[in-house]
Order: sequence, then structure tokens, then C-alpha cells
Amino acid sequence: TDLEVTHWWTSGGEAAAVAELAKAFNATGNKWVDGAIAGGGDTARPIMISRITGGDPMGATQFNTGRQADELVEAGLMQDVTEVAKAEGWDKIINPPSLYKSCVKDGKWFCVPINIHSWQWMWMNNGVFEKIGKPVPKNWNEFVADVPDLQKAGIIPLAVGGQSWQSNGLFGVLQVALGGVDLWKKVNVDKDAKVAGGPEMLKIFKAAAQAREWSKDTKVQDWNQATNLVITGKAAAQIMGDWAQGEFAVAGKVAGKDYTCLPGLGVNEVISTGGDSFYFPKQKDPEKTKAQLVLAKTLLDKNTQVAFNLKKGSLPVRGDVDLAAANDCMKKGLEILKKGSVLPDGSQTLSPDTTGQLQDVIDKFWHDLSITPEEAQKQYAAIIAKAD
Amino acid sequence: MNTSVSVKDLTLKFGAITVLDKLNLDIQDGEFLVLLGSSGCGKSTLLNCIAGLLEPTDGQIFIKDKNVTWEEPKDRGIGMVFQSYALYPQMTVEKNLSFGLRIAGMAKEEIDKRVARASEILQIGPLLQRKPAALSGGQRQRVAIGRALVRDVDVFLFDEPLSNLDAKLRSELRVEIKRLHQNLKNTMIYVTHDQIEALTLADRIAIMRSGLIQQLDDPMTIYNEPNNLYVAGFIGSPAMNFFKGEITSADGRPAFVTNGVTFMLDGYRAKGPLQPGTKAVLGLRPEHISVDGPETVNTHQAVVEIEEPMGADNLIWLKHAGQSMSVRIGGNRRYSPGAQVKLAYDMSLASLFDAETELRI
Amino acid sequence: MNTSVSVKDLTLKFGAITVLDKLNLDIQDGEFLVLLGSSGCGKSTLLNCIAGLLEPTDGQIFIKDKNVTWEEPKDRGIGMVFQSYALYPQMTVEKNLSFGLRIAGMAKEEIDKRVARASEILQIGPLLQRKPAALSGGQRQRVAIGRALVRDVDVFLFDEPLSNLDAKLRSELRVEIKRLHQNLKNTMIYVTHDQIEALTLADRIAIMRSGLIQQLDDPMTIYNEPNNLYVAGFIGSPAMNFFKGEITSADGRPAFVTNGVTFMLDGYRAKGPLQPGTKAVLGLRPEHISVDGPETVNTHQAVVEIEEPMGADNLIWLKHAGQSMSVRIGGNRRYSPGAQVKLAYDMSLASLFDAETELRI
Amino acid sequence: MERAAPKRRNSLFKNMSAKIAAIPMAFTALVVFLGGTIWTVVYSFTNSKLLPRLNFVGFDQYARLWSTPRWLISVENLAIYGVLSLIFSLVIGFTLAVAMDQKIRFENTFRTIFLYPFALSFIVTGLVWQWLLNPDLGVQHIVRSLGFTSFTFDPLYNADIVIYGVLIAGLWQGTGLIMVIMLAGLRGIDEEIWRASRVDGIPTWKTYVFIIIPMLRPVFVTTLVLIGSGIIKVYDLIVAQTGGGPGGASEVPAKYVYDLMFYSQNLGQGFAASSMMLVTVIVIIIPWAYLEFSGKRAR
Amino acid sequence: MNTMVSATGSVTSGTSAEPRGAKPKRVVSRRNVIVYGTLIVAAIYYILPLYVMIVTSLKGMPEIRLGNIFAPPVEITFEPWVKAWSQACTGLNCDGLSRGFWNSVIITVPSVVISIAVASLNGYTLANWRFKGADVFFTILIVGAFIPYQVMLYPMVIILREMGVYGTLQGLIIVHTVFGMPILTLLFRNYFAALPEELFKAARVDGAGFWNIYFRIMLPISLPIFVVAMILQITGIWNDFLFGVVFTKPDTYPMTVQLNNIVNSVQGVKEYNVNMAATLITGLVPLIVYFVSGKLFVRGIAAGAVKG
Ligand SMILES: Nc1ncnc2c1ncn2[C@@H]1O[C@H](COP(=O)(O)OP(=O)(O)OP(=O)(O)O)[C@@H](O)[C@H]1O
Ligand SMILES: Nc1ncnc2c1ncn2[C@@H]1O[C@H](COP(=O)(O)OP(=O)(O)OP(=O)(O)O)[C@@H](O)[C@H]1O
Ligand SMILES: [Mg+2]
Ligand SMILES: [Mg+2]
Repeated sequence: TDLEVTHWWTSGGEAAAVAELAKAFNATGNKWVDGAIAGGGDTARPIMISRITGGDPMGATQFNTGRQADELVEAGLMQDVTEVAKAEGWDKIINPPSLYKSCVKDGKWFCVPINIHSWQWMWMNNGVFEKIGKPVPKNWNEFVADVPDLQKAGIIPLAVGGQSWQSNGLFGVLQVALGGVDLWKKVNVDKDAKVAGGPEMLKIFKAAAQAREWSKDTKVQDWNQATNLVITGKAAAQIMGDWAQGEFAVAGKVAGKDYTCLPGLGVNEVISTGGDSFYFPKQKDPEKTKAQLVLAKTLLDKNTQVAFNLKKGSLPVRGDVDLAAANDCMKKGLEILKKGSVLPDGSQTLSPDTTGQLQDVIDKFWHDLSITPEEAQKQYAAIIAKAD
Repeated sequence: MNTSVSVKDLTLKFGAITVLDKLNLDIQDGEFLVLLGSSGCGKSTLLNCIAGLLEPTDGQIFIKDKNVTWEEPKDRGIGMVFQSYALYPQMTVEKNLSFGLRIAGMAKEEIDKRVARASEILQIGPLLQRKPAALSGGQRQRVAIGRALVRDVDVFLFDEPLSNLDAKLRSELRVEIKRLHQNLKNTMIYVTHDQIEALTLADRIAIMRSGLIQQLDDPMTIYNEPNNLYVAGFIGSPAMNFFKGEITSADGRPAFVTNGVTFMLDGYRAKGPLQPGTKAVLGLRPEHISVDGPETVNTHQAVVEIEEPMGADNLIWLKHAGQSMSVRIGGNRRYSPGAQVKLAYDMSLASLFDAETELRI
Repeated sequence: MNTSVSVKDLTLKFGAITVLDKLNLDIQDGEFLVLLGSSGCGKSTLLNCIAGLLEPTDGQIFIKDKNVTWEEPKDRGIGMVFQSYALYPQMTVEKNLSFGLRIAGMAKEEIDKRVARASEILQIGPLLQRKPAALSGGQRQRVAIGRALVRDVDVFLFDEPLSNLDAKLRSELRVEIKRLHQNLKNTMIYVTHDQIEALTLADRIAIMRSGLIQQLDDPMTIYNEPNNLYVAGFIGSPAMNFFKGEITSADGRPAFVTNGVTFMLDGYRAKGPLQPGTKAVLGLRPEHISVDGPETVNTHQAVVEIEEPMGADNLIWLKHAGQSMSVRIGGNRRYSPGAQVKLAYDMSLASLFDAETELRI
Repeated sequence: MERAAPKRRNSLFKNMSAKIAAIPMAFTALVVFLGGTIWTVVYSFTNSKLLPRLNFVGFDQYARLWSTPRWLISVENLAIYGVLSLIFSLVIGFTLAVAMDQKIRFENTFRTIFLYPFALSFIVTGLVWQWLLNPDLGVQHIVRSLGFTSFTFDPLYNADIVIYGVLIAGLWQGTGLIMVIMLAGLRGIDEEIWRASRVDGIPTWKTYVFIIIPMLRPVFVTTLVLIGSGIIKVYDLIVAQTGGGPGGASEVPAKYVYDLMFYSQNLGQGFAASSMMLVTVIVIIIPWAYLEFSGKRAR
Repeated sequence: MNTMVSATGSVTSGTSAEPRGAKPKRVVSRRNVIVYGTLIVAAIYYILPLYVMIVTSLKGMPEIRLGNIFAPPVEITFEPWVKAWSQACTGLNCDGLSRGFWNSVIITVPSVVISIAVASLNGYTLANWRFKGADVFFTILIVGAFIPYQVMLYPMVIILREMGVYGTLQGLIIVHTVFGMPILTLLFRNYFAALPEELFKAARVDGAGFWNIYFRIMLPISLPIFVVAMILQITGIWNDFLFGVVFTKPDTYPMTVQLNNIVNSVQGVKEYNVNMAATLITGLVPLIVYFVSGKLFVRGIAAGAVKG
């Protein structure tokens, strides 16, 4: 049976990863009809939601693991896949368990988490530091110390693309790495406005204010163009999720040799368990429903998980798979995961609306150098106070 | 003879504006009726009501004794010729002529027969395959008439069909329409604001003014015995000369005084007794005044102001009784400005109106 | 008297089309010259050349003895009145009048004086604060003249200034323009294709045909002694009746034969000897034929076909010598179709043309 | 003749065909535009998130809207962009039309050059100008490589002037059409007006300013409708060229609406913003449309 | 000119100093400099992006990386065009724009035809068959012209869903018809209103009804305005991205969606040459329509837009 699958994985590494999913699904005798929509989730999600609410649902669709599709589920527009989940014992194999919590409503499963993406990474070009005659920094503080030399050498210290979610993500990473997990949880999970307006947070804003200065010569929009600046040595570092790794791979770079990754900026080594999940909008055709269940099963298949995540640069959601082929960075990630130093992702704790508002504040703060950290923090805290 | 078209108490309003007000009109079978009036008086509106292109607010319309007030235009047995001809630009002449018939689903042979007949009557045979753009004004006009002709209707309606043409063509086509009427003997209703057209074509003329018919009569009566001041001033070019004054009696005979000048009214056929003291207006047509001719009871002196030679005639403008007046004389008699002339009037051709009611007395 | 405008060998081509061909024209100071001709004959083109709005291909133009061939329009001392009036729609009448002067940087008082004078002459004082859209056709016309007037120019150029107006207004404004000329005594060049305008207004008329002047004469001469067949046919409404035939002699006197009907030419003032045997065209104006009057040497029978009463006159169309002809009689004499009438002609008013050269003989 | 007159036809069934033919229009006007508008306004008073729900919260959404800096910036940007775009479109369009009207050679070539961008979508326009205005690739790069190393022209990366960068692209796309309409208007002006002004000795530019422009009123009305409707809708261009950045400096209301509705999944807020836009449009357009299109043209 | 020549005299011989014939003109007059200067400067502004697109699309990536986007290609390669047309990848599909082309055609043709048919019928009804309420519809439509599409997206989704045509070609045609309606109706109404009313009356006297008049009288003489409407709709619909992506599915995505996918799917470095080629290919259809019908367009605009 043909099943149309929509997603926004269109960059080089992502596309290769999707191909693995398709291959696995096709092997079950069904057909994966690819419905890629480029331009990222912001572009793709409205289209997906329109189609689902418009009564022309696709066979399966990607959403970020979290609250994005909650209302669609509540409105009864999503296929219940509990049957497969029970049979496969997903609740036992998915690690960490927090991942599937957002898939389960009233004991019923409505989605399949497929990977873990963590924002908590900094990527650095080793060659650049060689050039300025310094060792590759092991943590944020060492990096900060190298910045003047980098600038002297005409190298952009920190590459940040123009899209607002990039600066926002970066800010989140700084929050966890420099402020610690507790601070992050108080703000993002407990929505404690007092903490958000407190002195600890101000430190983060001040650090961000520094970082924005270092990045202001990055005149590109897309995250992977920014990554490319790091790859080509025009910039020294980028704070970006683990998907950036795919770009390094496509460019033929080797982790540890050509580039270095620092989880949690080398300060606070944690993994945030964002990622992607697949949902299965309800179909009229029972054949399709059957195919959906097959796809659901295929996605969590061990082999699929390995093949997919290797290409994608993300971590598998199953704790029981062997990632021998994983590279240096991924192994670091897996390690941390095993240790259980995990955080939920922002999109799991905050509503898209709140995320959007916070993003606006950070984005403006990032690009408008005249906004002081104090001002930005005030606005930030106000939104947290009203967050849902 | 029967009435062919009959309009009863027709009222038409556009929103708050009343364009036609309880208008009544009976037109005889085979009659050529001209609706004459200045721009905006409601002529086209009346014609469109008769044609069924406008819905009357009130009143009824009968054609051939049939109440057609709510009929579609095509079912009224009328044909219409428009000012701009309204030929269908994308169709050949033949197609233009046959369009209505084809719409009605008439048999091919019958259509051909009718088109042939119309093109013969109007002598447009050689033009049948041309498009309107390739026709001269006069030819277009004929095609427009032909379009009404093929429909074999009882009543022809014309809305200023000649007003877009130049003077020369206009006078030629006027004669043609007259000839057509003599041959077809249809009822024709013809709207114009050109009085020459009205006078030359009409069996009867209806003079309209702001939605009302002022006078309905044959052309000679309208010209010579206008019902009221408006009609008198409207008809005739150059216009009738008017003098404001008072009726008196002089030597026991009725007379008219204006600005100290006395006109004896001998020969004027009044409608009733002429009451001395009545404020009145005397109207004299330029061609009814003789210049330097034999003396009559009414002979006055005047000074020539301007001369307008018009070829066949000569129009001279004079100062008389304190106002400007025009007199028409033969084209070969010339007067230069400043010349003194003797004017004599034929009161049997004059008109006299009550200054208040503006009606003929 | 001096020449005011003089055109020497003026040639104008639009690409390959020669619109004016070595045209010469001298206009006297204070003269009212009318350029008359059918549409497209080059009247406007000539006027625009004089105004400097079109550049001649060759030739020269003098105004007041000054060669202005290369001058800008504003420096030629001319004012111009256009067919569509070309008033500036968004400016009040006063602004319309004064705009050119203000642009030229004239002192405020002087402008006011001139506007006041012009509005007095043209009696548009009360309209000064209105916009053109709120004026009637005649008023617009006056404003357009006023715009030329305030510029205090030597020569006025008019390009069919009355052709957009209805007949009544046209005849009124004609008189006004004539009066204006009598007062101002400027040189005026007036383009029209309306012969009545030409005849009534002109001191001299230049009849144009495809870029050439056919005859340049005073109106009476043009009307009574047209130079050639074209002019004869062009001037006069209803048009002159033409008979194609041959000059013969009867009883030793010159005569003209057409379709077996003989016209004695007694009284015709020929330009030279009339050669019997010459193919010729005889022209008779409708108003120069008497109907049922006293018998003359030329008295023929004819049958009335159609009658066109026009109020003051009555036009009857007859069949005579195998062709249709029109005769004008008094408005009160009526003939019904089919009536037999006796026609008599006054040959001293007739015109005779060589059939080949089309020139008067 | 005294027979009873036929009944006046029921006015509902008069011109039946016309009414049937008007069904799509009536549907569009009433259901889509009017219905859609009312629906939007109603839901702007709810706290709908991803899906519309009738959970009324009064004016909360509006209160939040007008206290959101991003919305305020959007409105301000639209005002700046709108005013400038209006002025420049008219000025450039008119200037070009005037130049084209001077009986020039190669008129067809020039017209095609000016008009072709209109054939391209805003997405394409945005991309092309993003490249051209990219400091590392486009104009700035070229000028610098010519030796003017201090030359800076990076409107898309400078929050203060980013809206002008967008304007450059917007004008590039749209002025050609304005020029053509103006040109058609100029060609429709009576030749005699020009002659009259020459005889009056009025310089050409003054003739344009004082006489021709006032005469082109209907043309300006048409262009205003076109430009105006384009301004309010500006969205694709921003998305393609700047994505609203840098730092939200080039946000516009249409984008706010779209982002709130679909990205932030806060329909209520998006609808409130929509309603604000609709109200503005209606307040401006209805009286104007009423004056412009009714009454006068009645026959 | 002191030797004032008597006008009647011997002027005809005319000395060479005497003005005669056309006034000599300099080619490089101030007026020409201003007019052509303006035009050429403007032309550069308008043509530059097209030039850059074409030039870039003919370069190889190494050459682009070297810098000058204005420099003509040293080595012309059609590789990017081929790639954009048939090889560029989005997700798993690596057949470039070629897929979208036919989808665009399939979407554009019926949408253009139907939206114009409906709008011209509206214009005709409004101009010639005014009935009560017609003006209200028209006013709403005109206001509708000012509503951003994004605002109407949600209601439109619901309407189409209720009609059961969401995600079908019919649905998309309805969307294009609805959103093209305001401006097109305005154009057609103006055009038909400017036709002589007598034409309409004559046809009615001839017995033609609503449809006969429309099809046999009005349609055949409305070519100029149809050309304008067609150009506007072809460019509008061909270039449409939003509706194309929201109201279709991957296998029926129009070219613009493919373009967006190609341009926004960055594989490592941005392949500017491929992107430019893709952009050009996508714009080709409306561009050709413009180049072919430019004159008619101007004529039609004069007929439909200027008479407000
Ligand atoms: N659709 C309309 N709405 C409002 N008023 C109208 C309408 N049509 C005509 N009128 C008015 O009705 C009056 C009569 O118009 P009508 O066209 O009948 O005049 P007319 O006598 O034919 O004039 P003309 O000689 O100029 O054709 C005019 O004052 C006109 O303004
Ligand atoms: N710009 C032009 N290009 C080519 N031919 C022209 C141009 N202007 C006028 N003509 C031609 O020159 C001839 C004379 O035109 P002109 O306008 O002088 O005629 P006219 O006598 O004024 O006619 P009308 O009475 O119709 O105004 C016409 O045949 C016309 O077609
Ligand atoms: Mg009328
Ligand atoms: Mg002319």
C-alpha cells in the first residue's frame, strides 16, 4: 500500500536518513511516498496541520516530539497505535521513558518517537585553532579565552544563522551549560518567573550578549550555511543541535580529527531529549490504516533505528541497540544518555505559543545590539510568568 | 385606422427622480411619430419603455391592442435602431441582420429570404460579407435599419439614428428614411433633438419637455401655431423673435405694445377675445418679417447690427424695440452693419402668448 | 493693410503621406479667414503649422512680417481655441484664464486686469470661480476663447470650436464670435467643415481639398460662382443639382442638353465663349428654381417625389431629366408626392462646368 | 384593450439567468469573504490554540496583541513600507511612464524590461534580491572588490534599514505594472490639452504637475487599489528575503498572523491580529469604495 | 533680424539664414539626455537581477565561489540547468523541477480558464444586469481584494473541507477562482461598462437572453481584457506557492513548491547556480507569456484599468 509521509528533512544528511526509513518500509511490501517540504518545521507544519484538519490527511507525518500535535490528537484526528505499542512492548524499550510520555494520552499511543536530538552541542573546526596556534578548547571558558585571537585572525568566533530559532536554541544551551540543569528546570518546567528574572539568569543574558557580538559577521540565514562556515574555517565554532553532525559527515570530515564536539559546552554534560516523532492521521481506507501500523512498527525496528540514526546524526530511542559504527561525537552522546543525564526538550515543556514568544524576545535581543541584557531579561521573565 | 402603440399613464422614476410623469400617447397604425425635445427631457426613456428595455414604475403600454407592459422586448413586435447603431462589431453584415432570427431558431431558408429582402430594400447587397468596421456611417445606418427590418415587426423605434453623422449625410439619409416609410407603411417612432429632422419626417410631432408632452400635432401646426412659449421658442432656426409687452387697443383695434413700439394685431387669429391690459409675449419668425418691402399697418424702422450670409439666405440681426431680433431675407440681398431698414410684419403668421401661463392666446 | 499671416510654399509630410503640398496663403490684418473642407483634408494640420504645434517639412510662415517658422508657439503672438476646448479640468475658470500668464511671470495686477477685461467681453464674470465640469458647452467655449483673449495676441486660431455643440447653441455662438471679431478686429483663422459657419463668419473662405486650396474668395463669390465642380458641390445645403450633358446651340443661342431636355443658357455669364459640343455639367441651386411661377424661356414639367417641410422652407424632391433634383420653396406651399409642377430657372444664377477639367466655364 | 393586464412577474424570478450566473460571486462574497471574516472575528474572542474552539475570553487576545512588541513593530513596518512603497511606486511609475511617453525609440524594449519582474513571484523576487544584497556576494562585495573597502551596503543584515532593502525588491517587482497603467492613462489624455499648454507657453514639467496629474485621477485610483492591496498582503517577499529578520526588524502583520496561527499554534491570537487588519482595511476601503464605485456609475 | 523681409515680396528665394522648414535639432539635446538617462538607469535596475540570475546559472560552483556575481561566466556550463530541471533533490525525490512542471500546467490551465470565466461573467452581470444587491456583492469583493491570503487560509480550509473538495484539483481551482475574483471582476466590470450600452439593448431587442448576449455578443469583443486577465492569472497562479502547498499533495505539487524545496534544501554549500537556474526555469512560463503578449497587455490595461 502506498503511504504518503510528510516531513521537513531535506538537507543532505537528513535526506540520506529518510532514505533508510523508506527502504525499510518498502521492504515490508508497502510503498513510501515521500512528501518532503523544505524550509524547516515552520514552513512544513502549517501545511501538515491544514491537510489534516482539511480532511485530506497524509499517511504519516513528522512532528517534533512534544506538544505540537496535542490538539490534533484530542480532536480525534490521529490513529491510535496502541495495538502495535503493546505488541512490541515499546514502553520497555524506549529510553529514556520521558520520550514517549508525549505520545501517550489516556493510556493510548498516538505516535512513535524515532530519534533523540539534543541541542546541547558546540561544534568547532580543529584547523582554525591550529592556525592561531592554540589547542582546541575543551569547554566554553577556554573558548571565550581564544576569542580575541580568533578575531585577530579574521575568523568569526561563533557562527549563528539569521533564523530566529537558531539564536533561541543557542540561548537555551547557554542556559543549561552555564546556569545548570536546576536553573533550566525552574524556568522551563516550573515556569518560575522569579528565577527567570533573577541574577542567575542575568548571567546567562550577559554571556549571550557577549556571544552576539562575536557572531555578528555571520551573514547567512540557514543553519547549515552557518555550519558550512565552520566546516570551511571561516568561523571557528557553532552552537547547534546534533543534526549539524550530518553536514560535517556529508563534507567528509571526521569527528575528533577535523572537528570537535562539546556536549553541554563541555561544562554541563547533558543531553536534551528533543527529537522527532511520527504521527498517523486517521485514514478512511482500512488498507492504509494497516500500512500505518506496519510503518509504526518499522520505525522502531532495531535495524531501522541504527541505519537511520547513523545517517541523521541523532541518537536512537532504543537503549538496546548497538551503535558500533557510531562516530566519536555520537558515542559521547550515547554515553551521557546511558548515564541518564537527560533533560526534556523545550518543546516538551513549553507550548508552541510560549516558545514563539520567547523566541521573539531572544531573536530581537540577539540582533539588536542596543538592547541590554537587563531589558531582555525583563521581557523574558514576563513571558515565563504567563506561560502555559 | 387603429392605434398601433398606446401609452397609458406611463410613469417612470429613477430613484427619486421622476423622468416620465403619467404620460399618455396614442400612435396610429402606419404613422410616423417624432418625439422631439431637448437633451435629457426623457425621450430615450420613453422609447426604451415602449421597447421593453426599461420597466415602467407605473402605467401600461399597448402595442397592437395587446398589453405588453410586462413582455420581453423580443415579444413586442418592435424593431429598434440606435444612435450609435450598435452593430455587433464581430459579425458580418449578414450575421448582424440574421442574429435575432437565428436566436429565435428560424429556418435557414426563411432567414435567407428575409435578409435578401431587407438588403434589397436598403441596397446593402454588396456589403453583406463585410464587418461593420469596414462600412461608412451611412452604410452602418442602413444595416442598423435592416436589423429591424428582417424581424418583420409592426413598429420601428429610432433613437436619434442620424445624430452621429455629418450634416451632408444626415440630409441624405433623412430622405431615405422618409422613402422607407412611404414604402413600408409601418408605424415608426423616431426620437431626435434635431428639429429639421422632426419637421421633415413626421406625420405628427410630440414635443417633450421634462417628461411631459407639450404639444402633439402635425409639423405645420406646430411650426405655425405653437401651443405655448416653449414650443414656439424650441421650433424654428433661427429662433422666433419674442417681444414682451402688453395687449392694448389702438384706434379700437387690438394691438400690442412693447417698449413704446406698437404692433397692430390686424389679421392675428386669436383663440379668444384679446383682453387689453393682458401681459403678453409676441412671437415673430425671422422669415415672416419683410424688409424694405411694401408698407403695411405695421411698418417700423430698425438698424442692422450684424449680417450672417448663409448662401441661399441672408440673416440680419437688428436692434428693434430695445432688443435684438433676426430677420431672414434672400441670399442675394445684402445689408452692412449700421444700415437703416424698414420692417413690415404679417400678423396672420405671428403668435401671441399669455406672459403668465405661457399659453397661446 | 498689411498681411498678418503669410504662409509660403508650406509642405508637410507625415512619413510618406504628403498632407500639405507647397501651400501658399496670405491673410490680411484684421481679416476673418475660414478654412473649409471635408474631414481629413489638412485644415487642422495647416492651422497647427501656423501655431507652431507641428513642424513643417518645408516652407516658411510669417506672422506680422516676422519669420516665425522656428519659433515656439508661445512666441508667435497667437492664441488658439480647440475643438474639445482643452480647458484644464481641475482649475477654475479664472485659473484657466490666468495660468499661462502666471507661468510667464506677469504681475498680479496686470493679470487681474486682463482676466477682468476678457471676462467682461465674454460675459463670464459670474463663472470665474467654477470648474469647467460645471459649465455648459457654450460657456466652456467662451472660456476657451477667453484663454486666447487674455494673451493679447495678434492672431486667433480656431479649430472647429463649435463642432461639439448642438445646433441651437452653435447658431448662437456663431453670432457671438462674429460680434467678437467686429469688436476686437483681430486677425482670425477659423477651421470648420460646417459651411453655414463658413458662410456666415468669413470675410474670405479658403476651400481646401486634400492639402490644396481650391478657391479663396469671399463667401458670396464662392456660393454664387464656384470655381469648380468640387466647390460647387461642397457648398450649399441642400446641395446644388447637377446635370451632365453637352453644350449645344438652339435657335442660334447657347443651350445645354441633358437626357433630351434642353436648358437655354440665356443670361449665363460665361467666362469665355461657349463651344457647342463641349461635354459640360450644369449646376442649379434648389433655391434658384421657381415652381409654378411665371413662365420663362426655361420652363419644364416635373413630378414631385417627396416633400420635406422644414418649417420656414419646404424642400421638394422631383424627378427631372431622368434624375432626382431638389427645389426649395416657401414653407407654406405644400405639394404632395405625385403632383405635377412647372419649373423655371434663372440662368444668371446657374453654374456651368467643363465635364473634363471640372472648371467653371 | 380593456383586457386585464398580465401580472407583473415576480421580481424574484426576473433576470433569473443573471442571478444564477451571480451565484459564484455571491458565494465568494458572502460565504468566503464575509463569512470568513465574521468567522475570524468571532474566533478572535476565543483562546483557540491549534484548532478553533469556542472558548470565549473576551478581549484578552486584543490586549495581548497590542502589548506584544513584535506586533507593534509589524504595524510600524507596514506603515513605513506602505507609505514609502506608495510614494515610490507612484513616483517611479509615473516618471518612467512620462519618459516612455516622449516618443522614444525602443519603447517596446524598455517596456518589456520594466514589466518583466511582474511576471516573477515574490518568492523569486525575494531570493534574487537576497543574493544581490548579500554583502558577501552582491553589491557590497563588488564595490569593495573595486577598491572601496569601507563601502557598506547590507540592508538585509542591518535592523535599522532592513525594511528599505525589502522596499528595493518590492519596487523592482511592482513598479512596471504601475508604469504601464500610468502610460495607458497618459496616452488617453486629449492631445489638445498638450497643444493648449504649449500655446500658453507652459513648460513641459509644469504641464505634467499642474494639468496632467490632476487629470489622471481615475488612473491613480486604479493604481492605488493595486498598490494598496499589495502592501497589505506583503508576506511572501519578507519570508523569502529576510524571514522577518534580523531580529524581527522586518516583521509585517500578515506574517505575524501566519506565524501565530501556525507556528505558535495560537489561533485566537492570529485571528485577533487578522481582525485588526480587516478592521483597518474596512475602515479605509468601504467609504472609499462606496464613493468610487457606486452611484456615479449608475445607469 | 534687421533686414525685415516684406512678406509678400521676394521671400521665396529665402537666404540660408532665413528659417525654413523644420527647425534643426541636435541629437544630444538636454531633453534627450534626461529622458534616455532616466530610462537607461532604470533599465539597469530592472535588468540587473535577471542578468545576475542568468550569468550565475551558467557558471560552475568553483567560479561562483571566487566571487564576482556580475562577471560573465568564464566557462559556460549548462550543468546547473540540467540539474535544476531533472536532478535536484528534495527529500528522496531527485527529479528536479520536471515533476512540478506538468503539475503546474495541470493546475494552471483549468484554474485560469475557470477563474476568468467566472470573473468575466461577474463583470458582465454587474455591468449589464444590475439587480438588487449586486453592488453589495461587488463592494465586498473589492474589500476582499485587500485581505491577505494568509488570513483567509483557515476559513478556506474549513469551507473546502465542508464541500468535500479539500486536496483535490477542484478545490485548488476554487481557491484560485475565489482569490482572483476581486481584481478580475473589477477589470471586467469596467470593461463591459465602457462598452456602448446600446449594443446590449440591441441584442435584447433581437431576442437574445442573458447567455446568448454573453457568449455571442460580449465575449467576442472582449479580447483585450481577456488577455489582461489571462496574463494576470497565469502569472498569479503559476507563481502561487501558498495555495499550491496547502491545497495539494506531494505528487501534485506545482513547480513553485519544488522550487522552494530545491532552493531551501541546502546540501552543504548553497548551489547558487542550480538555484538560479531553477528560479529561471520556474519563471519561464510567465516570462514568455509577457514577452509574447506585452503589446496586447498594454492595450487591455488601457481598456480595463484606466476608466475607473
Ligand atoms: N439610469 C438612470 N438613473 C438616473 N437617472 C437617469 C437614468 N437614465 C436617465 N436618467 C435621467 O433621465 C432623464 C431623461 O433621460 P433620457 O436619456 O430619456 O433623455 P433624452 O431625452 O433621451 O436625452 P438625449 O437627447 O440627451 O438622449 C435625464 O435627466 C437623465 O439624467
Ligand atoms: N500624426 C499623423 N500621422 C500621420 N498622418 C496624419 C497625422 N495627423 C494627421 N494625419 C493625416 O493628415 C491628413 C490631414 O489631417 P487633418 O487633421 O489636418 O485633417 P482635418 O482637415 O483637420 O480633418 P477634420 O475635419 O477631421 O479635423 C489626414 O488624412 C490625416 O489622416
Ligand atoms: Mg436619448
Ligand atoms: Mg481637424
